[in-house]
Amino acid sequence: MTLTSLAFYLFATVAVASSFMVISSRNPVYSVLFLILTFFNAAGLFVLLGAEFLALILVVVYVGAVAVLFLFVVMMLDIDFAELSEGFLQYMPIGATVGLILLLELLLVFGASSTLIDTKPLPQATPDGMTNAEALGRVLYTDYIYFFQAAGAILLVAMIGAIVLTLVPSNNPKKQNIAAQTARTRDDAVETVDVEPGQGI
Amino acid sequence: MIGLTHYLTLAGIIFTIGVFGIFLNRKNVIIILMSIELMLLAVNINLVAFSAFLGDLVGQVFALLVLTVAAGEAAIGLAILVVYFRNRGGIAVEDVSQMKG
Amino acid sequence: MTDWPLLSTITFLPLLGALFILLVRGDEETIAANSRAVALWTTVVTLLLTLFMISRFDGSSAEFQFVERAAWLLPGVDYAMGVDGISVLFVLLTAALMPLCILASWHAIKLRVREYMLAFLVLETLMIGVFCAMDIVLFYLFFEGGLIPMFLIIGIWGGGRRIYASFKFFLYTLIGSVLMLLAILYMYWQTGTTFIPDLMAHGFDASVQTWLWLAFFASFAVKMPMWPVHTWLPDAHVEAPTAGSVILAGVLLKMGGYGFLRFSLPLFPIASDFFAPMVFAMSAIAIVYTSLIAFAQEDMKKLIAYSSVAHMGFVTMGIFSATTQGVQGAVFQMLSHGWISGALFLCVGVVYDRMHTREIAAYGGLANRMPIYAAVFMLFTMANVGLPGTSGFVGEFLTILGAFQVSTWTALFAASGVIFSAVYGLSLYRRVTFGQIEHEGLQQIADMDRREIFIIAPLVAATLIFGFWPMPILELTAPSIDALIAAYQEALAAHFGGSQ
Amino acid sequence: MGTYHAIVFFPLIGAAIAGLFGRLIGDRQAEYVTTGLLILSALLSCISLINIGMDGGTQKIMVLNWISSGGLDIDWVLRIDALTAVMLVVITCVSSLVHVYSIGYMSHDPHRARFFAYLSLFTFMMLMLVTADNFLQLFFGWEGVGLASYLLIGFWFKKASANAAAIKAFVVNRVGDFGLILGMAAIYFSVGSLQFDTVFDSAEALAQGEFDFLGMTVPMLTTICLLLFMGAMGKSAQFLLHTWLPDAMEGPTPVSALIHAATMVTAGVFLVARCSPLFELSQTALNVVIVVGGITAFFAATVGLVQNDIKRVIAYSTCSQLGYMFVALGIGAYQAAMFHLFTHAFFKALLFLGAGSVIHAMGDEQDMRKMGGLRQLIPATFFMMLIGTIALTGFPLTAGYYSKDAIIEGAFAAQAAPHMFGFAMLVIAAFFTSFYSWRLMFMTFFGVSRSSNETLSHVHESPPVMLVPLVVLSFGALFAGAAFAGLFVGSEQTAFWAGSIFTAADNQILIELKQVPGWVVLSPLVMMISGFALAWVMYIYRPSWPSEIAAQHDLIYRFLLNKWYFDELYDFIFVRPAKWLARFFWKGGDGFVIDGFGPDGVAANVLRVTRRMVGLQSGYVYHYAFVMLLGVAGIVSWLMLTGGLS
Amino acid sequence: MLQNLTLILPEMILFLGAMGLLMIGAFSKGDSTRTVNLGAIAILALAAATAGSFANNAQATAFNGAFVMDSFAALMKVLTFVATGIAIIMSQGYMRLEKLARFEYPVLLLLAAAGMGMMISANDLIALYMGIELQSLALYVVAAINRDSLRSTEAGLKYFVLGALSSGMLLYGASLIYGFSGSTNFVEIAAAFQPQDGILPMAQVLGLVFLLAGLAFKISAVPFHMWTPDVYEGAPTSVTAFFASAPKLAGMAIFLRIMMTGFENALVAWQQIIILLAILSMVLGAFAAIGQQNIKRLMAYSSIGHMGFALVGFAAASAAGVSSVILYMTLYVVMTLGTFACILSMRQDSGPVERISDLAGLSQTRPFMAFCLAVMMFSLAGIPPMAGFFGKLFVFRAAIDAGLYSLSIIGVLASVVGAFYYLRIVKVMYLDAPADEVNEPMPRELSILAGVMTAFTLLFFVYPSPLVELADKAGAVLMQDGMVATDMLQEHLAGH
Repeated sequence: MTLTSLAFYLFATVAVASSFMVISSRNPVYSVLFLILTFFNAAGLFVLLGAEFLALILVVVYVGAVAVLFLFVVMMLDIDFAELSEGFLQYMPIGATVGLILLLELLLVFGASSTLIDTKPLPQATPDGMTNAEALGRVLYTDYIYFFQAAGAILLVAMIGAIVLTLVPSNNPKKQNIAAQTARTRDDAVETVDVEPGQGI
Repeated sequence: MIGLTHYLTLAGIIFTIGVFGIFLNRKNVIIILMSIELMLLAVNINLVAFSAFLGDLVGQVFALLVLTVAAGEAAIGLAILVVYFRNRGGIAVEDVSQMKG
Repeated sequence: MTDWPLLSTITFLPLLGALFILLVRGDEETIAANSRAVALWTTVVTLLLTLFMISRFDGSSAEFQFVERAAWLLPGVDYAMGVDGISVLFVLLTAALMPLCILASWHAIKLRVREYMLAFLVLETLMIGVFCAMDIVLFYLFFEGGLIPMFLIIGIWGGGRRIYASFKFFLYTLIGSVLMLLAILYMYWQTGTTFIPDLMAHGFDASVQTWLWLAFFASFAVKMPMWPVHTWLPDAHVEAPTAGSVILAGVLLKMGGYGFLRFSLPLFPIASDFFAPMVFAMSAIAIVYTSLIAFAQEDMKKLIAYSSVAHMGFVTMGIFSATTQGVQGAVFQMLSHGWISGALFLCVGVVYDRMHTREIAAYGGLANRMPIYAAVFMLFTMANVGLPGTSGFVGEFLTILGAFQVSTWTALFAASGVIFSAVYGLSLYRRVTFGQIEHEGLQQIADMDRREIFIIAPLVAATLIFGFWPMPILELTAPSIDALIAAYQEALAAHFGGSQ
Repeated sequence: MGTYHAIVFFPLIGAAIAGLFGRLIGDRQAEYVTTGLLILSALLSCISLINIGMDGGTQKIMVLNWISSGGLDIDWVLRIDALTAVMLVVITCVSSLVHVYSIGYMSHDPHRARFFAYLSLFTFMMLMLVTADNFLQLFFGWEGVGLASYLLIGFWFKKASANAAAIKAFVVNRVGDFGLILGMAAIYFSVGSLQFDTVFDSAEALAQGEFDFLGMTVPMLTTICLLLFMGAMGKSAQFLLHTWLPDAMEGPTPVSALIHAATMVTAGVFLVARCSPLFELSQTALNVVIVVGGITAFFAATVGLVQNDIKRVIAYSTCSQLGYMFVALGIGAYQAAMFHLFTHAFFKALLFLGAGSVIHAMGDEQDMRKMGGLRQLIPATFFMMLIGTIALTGFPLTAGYYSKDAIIEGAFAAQAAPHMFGFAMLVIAAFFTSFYSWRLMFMTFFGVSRSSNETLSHVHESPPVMLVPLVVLSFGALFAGAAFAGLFVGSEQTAFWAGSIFTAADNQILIELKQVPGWVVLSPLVMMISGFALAWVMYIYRPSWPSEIAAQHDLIYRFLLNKWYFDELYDFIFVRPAKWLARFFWKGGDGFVIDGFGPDGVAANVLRVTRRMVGLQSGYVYHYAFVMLLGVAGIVSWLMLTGGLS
Repeated sequence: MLQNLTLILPEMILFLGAMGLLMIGAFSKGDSTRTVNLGAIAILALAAATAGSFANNAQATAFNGAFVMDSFAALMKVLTFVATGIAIIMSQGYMRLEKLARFEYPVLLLLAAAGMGMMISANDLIALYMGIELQSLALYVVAAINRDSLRSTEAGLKYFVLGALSSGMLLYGASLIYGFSGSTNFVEIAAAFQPQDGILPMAQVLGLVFLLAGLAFKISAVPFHMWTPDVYEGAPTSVTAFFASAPKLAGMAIFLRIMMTGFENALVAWQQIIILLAILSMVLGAFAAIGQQNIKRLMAYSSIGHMGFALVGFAAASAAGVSSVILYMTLYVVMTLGTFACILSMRQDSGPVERISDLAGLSQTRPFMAFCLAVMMFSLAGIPPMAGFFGKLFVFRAAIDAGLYSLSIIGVLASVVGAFYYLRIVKVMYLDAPADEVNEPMPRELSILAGVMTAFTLLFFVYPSPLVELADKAGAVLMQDGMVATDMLQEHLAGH
């Protein structure tokens, strides 16, 4: 067993185990943490596959942003940790059966089909003399500019959407009016009144 | 020797776990969102593995875009979840059933 | 022949009238009055145009006449109109019954008059279109389009169970016709055309004919209606307003028979021949079975409706006997049943308008107070029974004659209908008009007024004139029917000759 | 030319005037118009009979083309030959007398115009029947008289029993028509025409032919004849289809005289006589005719023995006499049948009208048990009735004697088994005839009155307008036999009928019947006398006997009184099952099976499926996701299992 | 590069327009919703016109074959953009009355429209995915746009969760296709996806199934339809109107394109699936709608059923089939928008009403609206001479031509069952006594729209040929694209 294999099995086992924990932990906070763990392991696998840039992005974007966002929300929503309901156990067998059948079918097919690619000599995805990031960058801004821009549009939609849904405009925003403030004179602010004794204003 | 099949199998397992997470989960919706992330991760593993074994960068580009979109999707999903929580006061999956029939 | 598209004019004139009604403004009373007037005049003008068309119709030719053809939907699916000796009379029947229906609804319909007249005018367009269409897709368009106004007529202005009846009517007939649609599409795929004369010339494969025939049969048998898919008819008839029943019995049922003649026999002769025994069996059952049921009815309209089913049994029997007498008899029977059953429904309408019940038991002794009504009702009862000298007899006899040549068993059962029709017809008449007046409400019942007599008079005339002298109709239809039978026999000969 | 048009269409014109404008012109005028037109028609008929009698031959007058469809070509044609001419005379004469009589009889009825319209309409239809040149026209008249009969029986439409009787008459007739229609269809099928001459010309060919009928191969001619005879049975109230005739007495009495004695019921006889070219060639059919006729003669006579309603007695007598006529037809003595038809018309109309007169006198009382001793009170009526009775019983030299004896002798002459059966039946019937006729006379006119004094005080002789027709008819009843025997069945018959009745070459029945043994000739006379004697003993000499005998033989008495329980039998085997079937088909067939499994059932199932489908839509996201997964898994599994994706 | 930009001009217009409007909305003082709405409509019109200008162009690709523009795409884009525009017009009044009027809504719709344009023109799995996501994200947001309503947010949540699941499936399928074909381009996929020894490579078939499931979700074909009723019901009505129209068009367009060009050689595999989806959709659509009380929910099932009918033409997998689907979708969108124009007008003083029983006696209280709705219902039921009948006529024609008899028979029978619930609405409006429920007058823009749609539906039969010809042409072009793929396959084979 080579080191690569060892690394693969390590990452793979941890990834599967932690992803299972994601869906089975009682506490959503743990789920998020296990999700992060899964991502780390996946990043490791990416490195094994020679996709360093993606591995990095996965850690930076996912763990750094998305998973933390999850964590925020979980904390913010203050959800009580419900027990597994009756329904879960009731539907577990049939759901699991169907899922496992599907998985088995997938694996069966992969086992039969992927040998074709497996046996090929391994060409480099990243051209020689170039880092993975550089290679990606070269195609991303040229051949795949269309997709890149589309991704931008999607992020724009996500932004607008998040704002539309969650931004609560305040009814009386306290804004500074600098011009008005600086243009204020003493006369505007202070009035001298002669008060007759015993009369009041 | 770790071949493509290994990666595909791994991705298949994670994908299935993600799907399981969606329909076996009764606790709260946020787990479902995480399950979706798992599914997308599985897809990414697939794509990167293919990219590697095909010697073709397209898979990685695709994976990159999936990551980007997944981030956007997560943002929208969480936003919807938050507004839903505001209305309902909870996010238990079984509560999300006002409309049926 | 002029170039003026006469048939299209006749067909779409009522639609124009309908649009005109839409434009009527004013308070409710004014709208009602004007709607009635517009509807009446539209139908009358349509009738006049139809008469003009018939006067220009060459009765000695078997060809389609006044043919119009224009590109329409797809290559081979054209807007094509034309009439031959078979269809021209149905156009006339429709055009002639419509003014009577409008008149019959003059006072009976008080609510939503505008919509009512609209529905009738639209219905007229669709009905005439069915008989004029020379393209089968166009035919289907009109054929099924007619469901909408009829659905509304039954549903809005009908009786107590109108909703059940209208749904039953609509869905029952729809389910039959959708299968026909598939058959039409198949034919189009095979031939690349839906122009009826071209299809007739095509000659479908024998095995294909079977399926196509069945699909068409599903549609027409329901429409006809044949046993055992007749159960929508009693409900529809009972609940429909009088004029609705008249049109239903007078024209809509005829579409099925017309369809058999226009499509089943000429397009699928081998299948028609193959299935003829089945049709005979169904016809025979229809005649005996529904006649018996009619006997047990307690509702006047239901009784007449069941009797219609029995009479349509004669029609199917005659058509599939594929003999000149049989087919001519069937055509004649359809036309004659058109005005006889129409008149019977009008007769029911006359008393219904006065008493608001169709229960036979609620009447009795009407002859005491309503001699004219009794006489008219007697005439149409006898015509329905098939007494010689009325038009009801000619068709019945010819169909029996035709059927006898092909199947004596069928003729036997059909002839037994002669007995049954007398039983239920006369017992209905007796229970309604004879005896003492026993119901308090009937003491002051008035005889038919001038409007009612005016409506019924043309039907009386038609019944008697064509009873004694059916030749105009027979002569007009003869060339087309002869051509039809000849082509049919030829196709059969070719098939059976070829297979040996 | 014009004459025949006039004969046929005058009654129609009368009917139209009286029917459509009766209320306009008044009852009295309607009566006069119709009666006048009919008398004219009758006179013309008599003239034409004389003409025909002189020159023989057949005239055809085309009126209008009626139906022509493919090979079928049918015209409205007036066909006048000797057979028609005889019928014309019978119809128009009796009808005009009945019209006249009705003026008196119906004088208190509020709907006289309608009544006369019906009467004239009936006459017209009857004339159409007898002048028909083809089966279809005959059928028109046939059904037309049925209609008129229906209208007349039900004339008093307020009376439930009259309405029931009217429907019964029409429906039972229709049973016969059922056969007639099939017969016509069979004729057209085998000959290709319905025109009499064409059909008769191919009779020989038909006799050889066979065809497939109801899955059996049957001889053509016999089948056709039997089907036609079925029609005749219905119209002429023969055994099994006779039940309507007694009930038809619910109609006004003149109607009974005209329709149910003299004319309509004889249409069946006319039909068979008209179709003699066909029947003559089918011995089987003829045998059936004999047997049915014989049974009818016997059966109706037995029932007539015990009836108490004066009109019913005569009605059963009519039925019985029709049986005689059919036996005559069956033995091939068509002329004799026509002769009896002719004479019977006179004396039976006379009896009915006389009975009407009695009823009129008794204030609408028809039960003979409430009569008696009327001889002195209404002597003229009594006298006329007496003439009718002796004519009916076949008293020598009266009309009935000639015609009836000819039939009885003819039946004996042929010697074959069916003929002998017919003979026996007729002889017994002759005895019964005599008995019930005299029973009627004795119960009505002799003895002491059994009616209330109140009724008796109103008894009065009928007005002249009613008596005159009686007188005219009684002349016929007395002398028509002697006067016409030679023409109808005697030496001049061949010339007289002039081919309008066909007899086969070997059919010499009219000659043979003169050569029967003496006891045969005497037998009717003996029967008549013994019948009279028995009636005298039972109703004059020992009036207590009838009830005693009835009590002793209760079973038989009831059997006869209830007309052999035919109505009950029919009710049991036809009417009730039909009603039951009707309801069964309606509720069970249409309601339960067709609607239940058809539209309603489908609708219910659709709703059930709908509920289940909607139930799937639970609102839970995980269910939805699961369904999606199930979809994918299902499709994948399916594709993997079906495997061969080529 | 210039050609690239020319071809994506419609999408660019939409995207840039959306950003421009976003600026206007964000920086203008006061309520700018109306301006933005009008701007959005104008931009959509411009985009539609631009797309329409490609109608007669030969097929052209951009961005290394990732983006394709042909007359099929042009037609579908025009329809989609117009439908989106109409949805915005219809939403104005409703959103204002419901206090939902926000300038972001039209912007999101514009972005969704851009996504739909990308979908329609996608010729590459990545382009397909990006288009779908751009559209879907916008749709998730607008479904939940009534953020104070539990039902709206629930709709958004359900839509999102299930949409994400479907995206996941689609992506998983796409990854497999990519991996085993070696390319994401449809044409190259077609070349690589070929039967070997008469058997299709199972791994690719597996990918196809997942991909197909994702696409079926977009057009809500059974069993991937489950979100539809709930989302239709929960989302604000004007959003539902939009959901029922434009996205269906776009989804069907990309579905057609990918199957006809990318998986042309896998016909045997996907045709069976499409047939299955068609049957299930027609049957479920027909049956499940019967019991509905909420008209929006009913329309959801109705749209499921109609997708089933469109899939019947799809299953024929012929030029006639494609053109029939195009025609069917066009007519469906017209009828649906017309129907929603009426549904949007259902208001009481207290607010919008959605129950079918609220329509009772509408023919007497609001005859025009009742008439329009009745015409739409008969048309949806497929009764001639309404336009809907012709849609059915064409799809069944295609199916019959392809020999799919059982499918056709099941289809027509389902249409009869479906006719029942459409009739029920007519019954409620025309046959029932007025309940005096709907009492607000019909807004002018809605009545104009409803009138136009009704007139189109009613009079389509008079002169159907222009639309039929357009659809025919588009269908032929798409099939030709498929042919191009076949040619490439041939070359590919020849190369080996």
